[in-house]
Amino acid sequence: MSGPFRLDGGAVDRSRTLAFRFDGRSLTGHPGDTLASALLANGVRLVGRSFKYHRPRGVFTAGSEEPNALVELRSDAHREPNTRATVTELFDGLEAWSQNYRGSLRRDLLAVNDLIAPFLSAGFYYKTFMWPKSFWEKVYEPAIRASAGLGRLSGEADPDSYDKGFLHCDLLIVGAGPAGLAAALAAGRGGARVILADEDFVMGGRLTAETHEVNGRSGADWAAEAVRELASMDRVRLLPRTTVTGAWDHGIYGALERRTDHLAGSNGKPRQILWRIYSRRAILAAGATERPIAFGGNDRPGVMLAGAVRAYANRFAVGAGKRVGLFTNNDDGWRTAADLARKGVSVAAVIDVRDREPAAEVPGARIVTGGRVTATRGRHGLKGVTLANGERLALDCLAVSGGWNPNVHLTCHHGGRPVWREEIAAFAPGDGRPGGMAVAGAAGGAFTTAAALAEGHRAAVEALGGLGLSAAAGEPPGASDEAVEAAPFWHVRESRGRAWLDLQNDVTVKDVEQAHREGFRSVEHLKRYTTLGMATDQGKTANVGALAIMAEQTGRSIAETGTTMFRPPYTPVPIGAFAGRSRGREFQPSRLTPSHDWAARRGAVFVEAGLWLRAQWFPQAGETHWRQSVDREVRQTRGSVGICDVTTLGKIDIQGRDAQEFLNRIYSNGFATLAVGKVRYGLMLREDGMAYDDGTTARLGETHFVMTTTTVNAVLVFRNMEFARQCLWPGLDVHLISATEQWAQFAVAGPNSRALLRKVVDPEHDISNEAFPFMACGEVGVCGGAPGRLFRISFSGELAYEVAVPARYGEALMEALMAAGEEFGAVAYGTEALGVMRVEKGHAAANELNGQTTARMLGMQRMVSKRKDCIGNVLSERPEMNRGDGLELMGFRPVDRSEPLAAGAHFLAPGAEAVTENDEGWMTSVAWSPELGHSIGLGFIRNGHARIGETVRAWDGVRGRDVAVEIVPAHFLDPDGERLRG
Amino acid sequence: MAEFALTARTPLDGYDRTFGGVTLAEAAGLSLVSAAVPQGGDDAFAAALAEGFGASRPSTGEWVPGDRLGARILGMQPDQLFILFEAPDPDRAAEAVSAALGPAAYVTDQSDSWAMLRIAGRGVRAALERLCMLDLDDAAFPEGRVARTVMEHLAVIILRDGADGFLLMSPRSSARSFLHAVEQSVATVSG
Amino acid sequence: MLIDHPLLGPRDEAEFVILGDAGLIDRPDWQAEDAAQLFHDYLHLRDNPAGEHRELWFHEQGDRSWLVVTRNTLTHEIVRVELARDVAIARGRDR
Amino acid sequence: MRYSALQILRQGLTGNRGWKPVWREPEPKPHYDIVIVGGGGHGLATAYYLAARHGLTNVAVLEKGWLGSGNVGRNTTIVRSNYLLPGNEPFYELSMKLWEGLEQDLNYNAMVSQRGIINLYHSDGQRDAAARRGNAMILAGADAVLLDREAVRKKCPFLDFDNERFPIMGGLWQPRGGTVRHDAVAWGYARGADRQGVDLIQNCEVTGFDIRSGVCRGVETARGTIGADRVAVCVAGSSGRVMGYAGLRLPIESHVLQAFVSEGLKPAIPGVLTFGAGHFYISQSDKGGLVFGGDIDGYNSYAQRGNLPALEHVCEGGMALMPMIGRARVLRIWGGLVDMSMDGSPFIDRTPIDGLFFNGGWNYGGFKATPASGYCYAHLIATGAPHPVAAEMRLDRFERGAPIDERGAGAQPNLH
Repeated sequence: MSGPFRLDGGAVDRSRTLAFRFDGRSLTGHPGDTLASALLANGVRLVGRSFKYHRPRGVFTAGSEEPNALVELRSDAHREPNTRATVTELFDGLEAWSQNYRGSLRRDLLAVNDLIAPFLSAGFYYKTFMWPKSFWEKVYEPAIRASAGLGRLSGEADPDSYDKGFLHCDLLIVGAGPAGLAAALAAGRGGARVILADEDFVMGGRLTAETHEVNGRSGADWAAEAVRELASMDRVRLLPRTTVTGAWDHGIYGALERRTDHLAGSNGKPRQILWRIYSRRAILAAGATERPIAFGGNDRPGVMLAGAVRAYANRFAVGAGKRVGLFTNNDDGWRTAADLARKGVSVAAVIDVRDREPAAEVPGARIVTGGRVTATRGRHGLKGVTLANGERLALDCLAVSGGWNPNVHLTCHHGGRPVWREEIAAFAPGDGRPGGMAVAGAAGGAFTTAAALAEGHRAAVEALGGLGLSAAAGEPPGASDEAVEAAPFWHVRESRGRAWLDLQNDVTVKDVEQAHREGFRSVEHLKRYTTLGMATDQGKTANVGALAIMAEQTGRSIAETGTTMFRPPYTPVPIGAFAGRSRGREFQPSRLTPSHDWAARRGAVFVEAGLWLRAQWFPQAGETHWRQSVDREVRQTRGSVGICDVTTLGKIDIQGRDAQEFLNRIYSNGFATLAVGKVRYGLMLREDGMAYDDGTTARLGETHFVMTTTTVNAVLVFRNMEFARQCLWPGLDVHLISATEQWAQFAVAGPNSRALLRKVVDPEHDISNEAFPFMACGEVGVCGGAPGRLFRISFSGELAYEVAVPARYGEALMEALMAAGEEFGAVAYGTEALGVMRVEKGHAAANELNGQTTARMLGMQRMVSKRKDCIGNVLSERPEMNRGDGLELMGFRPVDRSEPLAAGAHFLAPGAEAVTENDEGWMTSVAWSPELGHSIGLGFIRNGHARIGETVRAWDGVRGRDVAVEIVPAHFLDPDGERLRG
Repeated sequence: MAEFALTARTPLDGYDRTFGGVTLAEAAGLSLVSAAVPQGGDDAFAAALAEGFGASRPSTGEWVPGDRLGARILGMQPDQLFILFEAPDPDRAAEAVSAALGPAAYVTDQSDSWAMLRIAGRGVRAALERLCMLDLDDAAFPEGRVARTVMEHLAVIILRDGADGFLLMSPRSSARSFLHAVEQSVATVSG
Repeated sequence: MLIDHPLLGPRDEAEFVILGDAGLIDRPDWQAEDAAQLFHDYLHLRDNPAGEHRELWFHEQGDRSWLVVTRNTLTHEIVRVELARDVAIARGRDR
Repeated sequence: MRYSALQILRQGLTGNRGWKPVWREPEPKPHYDIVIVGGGGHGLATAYYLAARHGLTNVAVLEKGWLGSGNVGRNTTIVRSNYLLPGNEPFYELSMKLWEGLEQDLNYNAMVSQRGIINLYHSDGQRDAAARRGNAMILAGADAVLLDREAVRKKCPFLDFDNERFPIMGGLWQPRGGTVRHDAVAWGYARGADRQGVDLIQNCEVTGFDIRSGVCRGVETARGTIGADRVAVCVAGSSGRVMGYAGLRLPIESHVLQAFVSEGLKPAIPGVLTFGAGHFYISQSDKGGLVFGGDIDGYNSYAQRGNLPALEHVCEGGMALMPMIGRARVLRIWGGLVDMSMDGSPFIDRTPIDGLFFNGGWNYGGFKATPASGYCYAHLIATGAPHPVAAEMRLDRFERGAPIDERGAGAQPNLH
């Protein structure tokens, strides 16, 4: 027997003993225990401290609604704060620590807050800490923050993994109590695809905790048998340890399955799985949650919910006390007394607020009808209670029942509001529930086992009927209708001392009264002002009582007072579970170029470009700084020849009788005259007239074009062209398909590029300047017949080509090009050298084409044709976008050539004060030009072309620099482009 | 004989591995060519498809076998189909389809755009339910169905070609991320 | 959300990209007298009803169809899904 | 009743029975000089500044629900002035300065907590953009510091610097940025306005305008017609719906923005952090909850709730950036109704209808703007002229071709 409070019977496996530690103390329990039941079995009553007043607290419930018994579970990086002991399955070696105290749990220094509680009432912090002004930041707030929160994060990366999954079913059943099991049996026997999920590790719901009979046998046995039958059906999926946390649109539910939380370790498997369940119908059979009664000192360890005390006795074979009292307003509460008595636990007293005959025989118990508990005593645990009639009773546990609240939460996730039902004195599901959702059993306010079984069965039959499927007919399982009569009773007015509503956040009846006094009377104001229901339990045991008290205060009914919104998740879900595998390197896929492995072997340094990894530069022996590598790559390319993998550029294959007309409308410049075998540079505008992408399009045949886009915009351009094709001009015969992945493409640039390519392109193709001039393109054979494409285009400003082969040949072609280029000292160059060369040529790239710039700003106004319809040309005419003094893309060089430039600097006139009014533009891109031997930059500046030769300041306050620069044209080398035509 | 020769490399380097009851293997040696149907050319296309591949045109979301070159015709978009087949000369796959369909279709070679992975065996669906949003139940996604969808942020074409067999295609550049995702799912559910 | 694709049946929202108001199909005539005003209104003054809204979704991770989805913005209920190409043709768009 | 430590002491000793209501619950009068439609943060701030700065107190604020039930009660509480464009930055810097004096101004502690905000950058391009932005901030009188990777590591050692997909290169830090207790802002402004005689009328939905010959003379409400010389609308996500009553179409769409709060945890995160390679930002509240969010769902919605893909996307960003939060649990998820504009920037302007003013288009950034929005809106309503720092926030800017497009995303609300 593990622990002095362990009883006979129950569903724990006494044949095995599990060792665990709480606050360092070694204890034992059995399989089938939760951490809470094992602690109670060992007589551990003080398990934590409350949030605000640091009051001693003990286990209060036996479920996920627990406000008090929160622990830090496991150690080091596995530490899991705020974990409910009441739903934590015991495993061998479990370690847990109590939370939220300074010093020790028993001697918590912050318990001083409780002594000054009168000055910490609702909203006190809004009314002070304001003087002197500076003290808030320096003194008050740090003090408040220091006491924030309950448990502690480990501060280390979560060492466990999480997974996601997708399930489809005809019928999702939430909750495997009597209603859920009856529904699942009916649907399963009818052959439907069923998913039955329950947050507990044992299915059966209250049947596991009660002594009711179903079909003439114990409820627990019947449930176990039902689960066995369901497990044998291949269209039925059982998900124990799975909480359906949210109802999303169109029958989609989120469910969290705890896969390894009941084990000592996850040994490499996902700890939890977040299931996205696509259901055609759903039945909410989530049961109900018991609510307490508020009375003086009702927060002491030992004061528990009556249903929980019953569950601990019946299911876990644990007596929550040696001398137990019961305080109830309903018949159900009496069952606790009866069950405990049957288990041999001494029931000292039953106090029923109702003035009526006892609802059950409780041998040896003092029966007080029309009674009230007004106060409790006991520092770290209950020692006794005082009644309104002055009577003092010695008790170590007081079981309290204020009635039951249906678990309506999921019915409200689409904005539905629960409705108050007087006859059950509780909120029940109202309208506006998620489509396809039915409610059965206690979740709908049907509190008896018989009603739950019948409703579950009927709900399944109706749900399947609605889908044109048949559920098994026949009768639902039978059970007797137990008495559940209740008289609404919320708090004991005669209470002495504070009466708690929200145990975790320390919200008392007085706080609600004060909120009312100060005008915070709507339920949302009440919640936000007092923090009622905002703790980790979301006020599952607190809210309704508080609403009732607010209703008393305002003189309105509870129905008129209303209730707050229930939002997902039903119970809290780890952030890691929502993220699944997407973390670290798996956060986003990596796209690799065909020459990636080759570049890696060459020791290339890679850089992210969208999802792509691109070679940034290729360090060589002896190069200690990236600039050395980049300068060499640029010099070698401009001096001889360089090779760069440009596969990442978007490529779109465009075909159709109207492909050319289509392109003419997509690009702002004319494409109506592009000849077969030619390439043209094109600029794209958004419909608002702003430039957003550029690239080249080659005409391979009468009806066949290949477009390139920038790397970052490839997907967006394709999407927009599909929109134009399907929605704007559906009559055009044009077809699109991405060819980005199909072709490995390499830029071969520099004076020796033609000579190099002559060794690679098959000899039957004449690539002389005459036969294959600038902006020519064509299909060629490569390295002895491999299919290839050759484009005479240049980003570097040199004589240059781009050559493409099917991606499977990409790595081989890179090697071939390098080998062929050996005699010319060919270099591979990366994105940095590419960037340097494009800045030297004044080509716009992402920093200039940032979505905020017009063709005019880029100096491309001549590329916006006014003689045709194309996306964006009408709105590009808007006046503010065509001001004479607008921003223009210019080049900049430091007056003192030794000064480096920095992108992001703003332009100011010499001597001008550094204020927004004097801002004349900004530097977009900079580079160090090996050919010029100094820094150069591109940038937008007001009225730039008229100011060539003028000196301004590149002011970079955020980096403490201020450099005099000269405005020059935006191309630093070969302004007339002789090189690329050579 | 040219001075340099190009050797081909497949996206998954011939990957082939078995986990418990599930086999993962790169599907190599297949060519893939897209065929777009010119506006107003549906009848001509149907005729050409019957003539060239002995297949009737599948509707979007379905695939049908042809009677030569092991061809499978995939209905990918309302006006675009994929032809998956064993090309006599992989370097001339698009030409082969052009030859077969003539002017009835605009063709584009897609063979190198996709990494192709065949996944088969008991437990295949247990593995795929960790990746795939689609309902792969026999009734909902029987043999003969094909779909483009997304798995772990990656575009994937999934084609069912057996009771326990699927062909997965994902873009070549992210093939390693894709393989990693599938491997992880299979490993998690097997053993 | 699930979008009941007219060709493919229900598919998860995650496969789609939304553009917005289906009014974007009705692109004005660039040569109209008041083209500037028409294009301004077309692009910037879109329907934004609290209720049924016709909107454009692109099945990017699917069959690449643009769809016109009629969806209630108060409840997210989807009452109709059409191929945008059919809608565009019905609204007189051609070449 | 003036709030002070002494007051708390006095009340505490007498059982906290002496506290007075923070605002009256008046019946609407038949006519006001100014009627403000919308009792959210911006509406209440506008009423407060009309009274406090312009001496206009014959003012009513009409709220269809409870005061502060708009986005002021449903946001991630971040305040910052780290904008790029001259049409925005001076406005947000004014807002920041008003935040800094708020407690004294209102005699209400809204817990303005300037623990700083860091926008991380992950590429050279993002660094250049951060520098450009930082410089723009300093030019406008704000504070900005460009941090390198090591400086970020020193402040936030828990970020993923080892197994990262998009390496953290550094961040743009605004030390004066931070968070504010959002509900208290609404309550503080409400109390301040009420104390100066402004009528705050709850559960009073506006159902139409009284417009005669192009002049707005009042509003129709659930509680009858209320006359007004000037009607000022600021209803955020309901802008389209409400201005529709006046027959006006707006360059605004209503979208849902989800936000999240975790269970209470001991302090783990300094200030506010924003991921530059994914949609994720986070701070920690004075109660210990991790408050975080990301991108909007993307579709038009008035439902005030979103869906799983957007939620999972945000958490993926969080785990990529700071894997230590994996075991922290999401406690509450809510959806804010946000008024996304065509360029991601707001409007504070008159309308073509005389006497009818409009304030909206705050996208997901309205909370930080609350003080300046109220201040500038009050200025416009009282003087008839736009406040200099809000002079660009005009409804006609798209016709003129002068959008204020911080992201360069164009006329596409769900991309801003």
